[in-house]
Amino acid sequence: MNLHVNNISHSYGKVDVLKDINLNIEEHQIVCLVGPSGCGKSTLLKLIGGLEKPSSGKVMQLGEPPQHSINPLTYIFQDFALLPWRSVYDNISLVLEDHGIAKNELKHIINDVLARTKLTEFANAMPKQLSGGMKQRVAIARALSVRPAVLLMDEPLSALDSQTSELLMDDLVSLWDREKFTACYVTHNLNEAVRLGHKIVVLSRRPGTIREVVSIDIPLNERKNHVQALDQKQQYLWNLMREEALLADKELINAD
Amino acid sequence: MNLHVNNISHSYGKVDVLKDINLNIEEHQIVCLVGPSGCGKSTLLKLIGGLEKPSSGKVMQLGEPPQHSINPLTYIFQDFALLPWRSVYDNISLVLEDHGIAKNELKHIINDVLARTKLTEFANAMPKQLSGGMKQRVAIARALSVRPAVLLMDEPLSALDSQTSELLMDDLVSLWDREKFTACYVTHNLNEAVRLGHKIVVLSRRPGTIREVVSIDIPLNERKNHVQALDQKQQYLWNLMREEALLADKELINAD
Amino acid sequence: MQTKESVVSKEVAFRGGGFTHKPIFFIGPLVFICIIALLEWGTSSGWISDLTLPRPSGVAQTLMDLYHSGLLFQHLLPSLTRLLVGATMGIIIGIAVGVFIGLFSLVRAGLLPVVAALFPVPKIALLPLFVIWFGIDEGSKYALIALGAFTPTVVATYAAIDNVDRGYIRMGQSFGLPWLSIVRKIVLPGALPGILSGLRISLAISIILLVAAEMLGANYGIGAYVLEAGSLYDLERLFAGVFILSVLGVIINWLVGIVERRLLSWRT
Amino acid sequence: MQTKESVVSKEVAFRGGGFTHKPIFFIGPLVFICIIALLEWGTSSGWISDLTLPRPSGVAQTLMDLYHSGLLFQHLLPSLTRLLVGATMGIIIGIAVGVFIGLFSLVRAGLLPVVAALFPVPKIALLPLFVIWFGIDEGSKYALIALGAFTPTVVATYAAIDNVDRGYIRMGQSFGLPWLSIVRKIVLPGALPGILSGLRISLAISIILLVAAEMLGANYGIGAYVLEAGSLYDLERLFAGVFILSVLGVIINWLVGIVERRLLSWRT
Amino acid sequence: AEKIRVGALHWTSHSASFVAFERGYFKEQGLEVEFRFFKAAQPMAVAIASGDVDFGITAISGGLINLAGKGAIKVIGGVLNEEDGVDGQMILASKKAYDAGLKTPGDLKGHSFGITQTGSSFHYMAHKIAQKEGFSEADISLKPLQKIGSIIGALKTQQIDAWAVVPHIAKELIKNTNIVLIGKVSDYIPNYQVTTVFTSSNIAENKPELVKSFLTAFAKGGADFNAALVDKNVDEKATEEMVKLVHKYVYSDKPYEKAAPSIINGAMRLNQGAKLNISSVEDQLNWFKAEGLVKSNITLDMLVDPRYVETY
Ligand SMILES: Nc1ncnc2c1ncn2[C@@H]1O[C@H](COP(=O)(O)OP(=O)(O)OP(=O)(O)O)[C@@H](O)[C@H]1O
Ligand SMILES: Nc1ncnc2c1ncn2[C@@H]1O[C@H](COP(=O)(O)OP(=O)(O)OP(=O)(O)O)[C@@H](O)[C@H]1O
Ligand SMILES: [Mg+2]
Ligand SMILES: [Mg+2]
Repeated sequence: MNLHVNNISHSYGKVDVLKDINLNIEEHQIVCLVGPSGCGKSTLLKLIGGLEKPSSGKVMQLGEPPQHSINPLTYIFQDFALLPWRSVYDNISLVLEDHGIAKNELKHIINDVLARTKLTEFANAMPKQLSGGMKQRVAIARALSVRPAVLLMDEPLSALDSQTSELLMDDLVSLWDREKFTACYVTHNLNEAVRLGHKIVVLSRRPGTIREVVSIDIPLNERKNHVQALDQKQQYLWNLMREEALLADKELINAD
Repeated sequence: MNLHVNNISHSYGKVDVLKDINLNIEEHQIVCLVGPSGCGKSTLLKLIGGLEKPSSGKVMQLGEPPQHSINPLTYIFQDFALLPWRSVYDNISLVLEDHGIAKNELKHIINDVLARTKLTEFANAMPKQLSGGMKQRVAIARALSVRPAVLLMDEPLSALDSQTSELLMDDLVSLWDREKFTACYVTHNLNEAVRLGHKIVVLSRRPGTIREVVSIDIPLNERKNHVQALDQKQQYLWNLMREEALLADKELINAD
Repeated sequence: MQTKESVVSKEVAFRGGGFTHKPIFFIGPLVFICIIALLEWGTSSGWISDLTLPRPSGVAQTLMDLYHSGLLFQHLLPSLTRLLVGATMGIIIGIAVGVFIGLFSLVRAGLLPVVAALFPVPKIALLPLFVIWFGIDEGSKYALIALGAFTPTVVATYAAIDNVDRGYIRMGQSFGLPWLSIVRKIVLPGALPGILSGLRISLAISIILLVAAEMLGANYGIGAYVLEAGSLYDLERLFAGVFILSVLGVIINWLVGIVERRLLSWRT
Repeated sequence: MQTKESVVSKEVAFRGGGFTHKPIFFIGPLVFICIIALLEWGTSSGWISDLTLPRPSGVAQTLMDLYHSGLLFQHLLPSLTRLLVGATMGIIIGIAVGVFIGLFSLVRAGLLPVVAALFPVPKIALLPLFVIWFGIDEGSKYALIALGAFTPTVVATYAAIDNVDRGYIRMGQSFGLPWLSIVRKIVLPGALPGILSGLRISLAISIILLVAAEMLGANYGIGAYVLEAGSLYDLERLFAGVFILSVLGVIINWLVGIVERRLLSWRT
Repeated sequence: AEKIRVGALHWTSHSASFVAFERGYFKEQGLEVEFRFFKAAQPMAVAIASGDVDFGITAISGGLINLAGKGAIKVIGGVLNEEDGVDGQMILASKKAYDAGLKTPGDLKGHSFGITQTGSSFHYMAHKIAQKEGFSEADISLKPLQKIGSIIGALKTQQIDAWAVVPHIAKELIKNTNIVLIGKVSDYIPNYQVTTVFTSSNIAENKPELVKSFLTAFAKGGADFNAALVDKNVDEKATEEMVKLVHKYVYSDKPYEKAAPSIINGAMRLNQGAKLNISSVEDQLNWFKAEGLVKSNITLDMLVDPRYVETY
């Protein structure tokens, strides 16, 4: 299943946030969205995931989502969004309970995703007992449990310290290696973008428009060995964005 | 003025946080502290700044702080710690008001630091109107206003998105180029550490001990041109820490 | 971009929204109007006995009469004075005690249990004592209202101080600010939002206690008016009085809102 | 490491600390003991007139007598029943209404002004009406206490729902959870802490209203006991009754604390 | 002139003070009187104890006796007395209870009876009725409702079965078809000393001259009132004048035409010369003690200062 963002513009009240966005998210690819803060990255992701209605334009699914997919478009949030009153196991079961899945089957699915994210021994831990990295791993496990066709990730690593996010990035790469998931990945970290993205979409300042789409052809699991090439891409992206980031940073936020 | 951390150990109740730390912070140098999360970096910085009393050992000032220094040991916090009910100008004046500085002199000092941090036009803005990067810039201006002998920075960039922190890192480098300040800089970001540190102190997991001190001799303003060398240092540091970071991340936090 | 014809293309379904509130302005007044119309119809048709509820138009008439006879202000003025003096005293002392409890461990350990024990004490039960302690004149009325406003103010104040971000205080200390400056410039302004929202409760309680206070030898005052109406079982006057108190409460709440917006404009 | 002799070496001065609280357990009881000792001395030496305050030992004696004569439970039982029934009714209805106000814009627009208008209405003023509406037996007592507990519960509940992290709700929606599941599994558990802390206030108010409720045709009950003592100007009994109410308040607060720790163990 | 504060209720039974004030009898005695009005009698006793008021008039209540027991106040004279031949307090029943068999006070057994508070005069009356009719007080279910208004509401809505009250209220109530008169209090408590005049112990002991002047003027006012409205041995014009005088203080919110009958109906004899039926007082005191409402160590001496008026 591909996703196609078809000429989308969006505004909140009088604030134009996105303008004329056209974008393809192809199967088995990770598309990274980068852009200065406030340019509408999160908004675009919400529009793609159906959490927000676009002011104009459409987001289309091309092709049927796989039969076994419980929730084709699945989010992973920056702040993990784990319910603090549910254990790791129950946080995952939360998103499966309403789909009429048999008890046994449910247990099987959960134990499977816990194993795949190396969380088995933490099944009964409460979120407050986990470090940030572990919490994000649970959020990833939860997202995997509904067998998504496309993962929508909104800065999933930015709340973690850089050592932990380094570890998780490796996890994501090896996960993609095994499962070849499709994803739209919002980040403000160009390093993450060049390490995880097959396609990197650079947005301009608000109202966000697509400035450039940069493709990286090096396979994900080989990127560690191409430091130099990635660094160049990153430098290129940074030069594209530098001016806008500076301006975005100096903007006064209207009190309203 | 040098600082000398003399055989410090510290514990909170029954939790041993730091053990036998000996460390020199020399004038005009930036010392970076890195280590897995929870290893006691912030605690060590608090001990150095006199905000916490060590369980054993001492922190010594060697030599008098410069005459004109209003607050020799000055902090810059991760969360900026700007009072939301005071404007940018008043946030700076806050830390000067109690030192019997004449009105005119005060105004002069504040306008001077605002100019040095390129904040002059934001003097009357309220913190909520500023982006994260601007807020941290105000915090830096405030720290500079008291003419510190040593800047103590606790992850000053980690709350910012990476584009903004990139910009601020450049600012810090050019600031050090001009003023050659002394600093102790806590970070969890190895990239920051190799770009800003003359000396990088690697701490072990809790109870934190010094594992290794890595020196980088490339002048700060030339580091951009030595990507390869820095990358090697960073890789070296990462290998030192990887195992510990992994363990620290998987640790269950005790509920108490 | 074009899609191959064989591929099924479907728009992504919307599943967000909800769980936020847009104000619907006309509904509130409408509900009041409906209730009043229903009561009017019920009481005039005899479907609601006049022992049960007064006729709204009768209440309105009573209010008009009160206004035209000048009695309204004769009742309102002493009540407002009592409210103002009593609540001000209670709130000022309450804030002072709350600040001390918030700042000093020793005071907290000593006074918090006393405040906790005072909280559930019904102030009406103490009425006879108040006469002995403060006399039958305004003194005992002020004292009763003040005591009522005192305990919630203390609790709100020390909780607000506890909630001041410790990061700000550490910042102040890291710049070597003297203790008093930290309290004046960081702790108190930081506690202000909590104190003000505690004020809403303190003032609501003050209004409620106004009636109890005016049980004690008051000839004028909305509370006395309501009590008299109650003891004469004059429902129209009773509801007129209750209406005035209710409006008073809404107005005071609104005033606190204005003060909040003024003093706390720095909040998001 | 060694320092050259010519260099001045000085320890970094400590400037942190303070603004936190360590519990000092013995102070609380000490303050109570001091107050009581002072009163005992003052009243027995005549320095405090026995019109002003009772002698603490007399109050203790009265409490002992109450206990030994079995009257304590004769008074306590009906009061506890009234409290239980009234507060339970008020709280349950209050939570229900609060949840509706929290979830539906229309209900909010319609009912919030009504609740805001009800809040400052002094419940004692309505006593005569309650007699007519609910009779002089237990009905009117339950109703009065229920009404008193109702309004603060509503306010606490809808505020708690408003404060549920919208991120959790968005998460639920992003997984396509049905509306009812989001309410049941996300909104309500998330609002629980706020609802429970609102309960503390509702229950304190219930205790206060117990006295008002027992003004009406109650022969037994702590409130009736206190009122009788007041009208007889029997300070020892008055303070004995107030003491019981105060202890009741502290116990209820403590019970809510236990429930909180149980249900909200997931909080830090 | 000496300034004194006199506590009063807007009730006909306080007319002696009003007359003495309006007709200048207090002035004659060198007293400058300021009235302090109360909504209920009980706080008046407390106000005298606290020194806010110098003289007051109220029924003998548990609160009054306890305050006297603490040495704060003293009864110095009588005011209102149940007397044969004059309408006294009346016993009322709700129609519902009446129809169900409550025809006389003797049928009160098993019925509810409204009182303001435990230890109020209403409570005492209920007890005396039960005593005389030969059943236990516990057989009447007393309903403390705090306020006269609440009792009236409860009686009107048939929620209590019976009540006893002063004539002017009783006469108003029996106009209502669902309230019935079933007896008189004076049949059960002959020469009941209903209300008394009292002052603080301090004044009673240290300012006998002041007490004497007050009582002289007060008695003179009472005599005028009795002559005009109880004995009715003055001309119509004088009666009307008296009613108008009283109307300034009682039912002042009603027009004169409506108020006059209530005032006339409510007139009960005020004790001549403020004399005090000490045996009735003693009976009441003993009852309070027996009920455990007041401390058992309170004696009649602590309650009454008999030096100032004739007692019987
Ligand atoms: N619900 C909303 N109502 C009104 N304005 C909104 C809303 N959500 C976002 N905005 C505004 O839309 C703009 C884009 O927001 P968005 O969160 O999409 O930016 P972003 O690119 O994700 O920024 P960041 O990097 O800070 O996460 C911002 O100016 C924001 O203030
Ligand atoms: N005031 C305190 N009381 C008790 N324990 C504390 C206190 N402050 C810190 N700790 C504990 O001491 C340990 C070290 O804390 P510290 O904040 O110094 O770590 P850190 O290295 O700065 O970690 P991070 O990278 O997460 O900021 C942690 O286990 C923490 O829980
Ligand atoms: Mg975003
Ligand atoms: Mg830290």
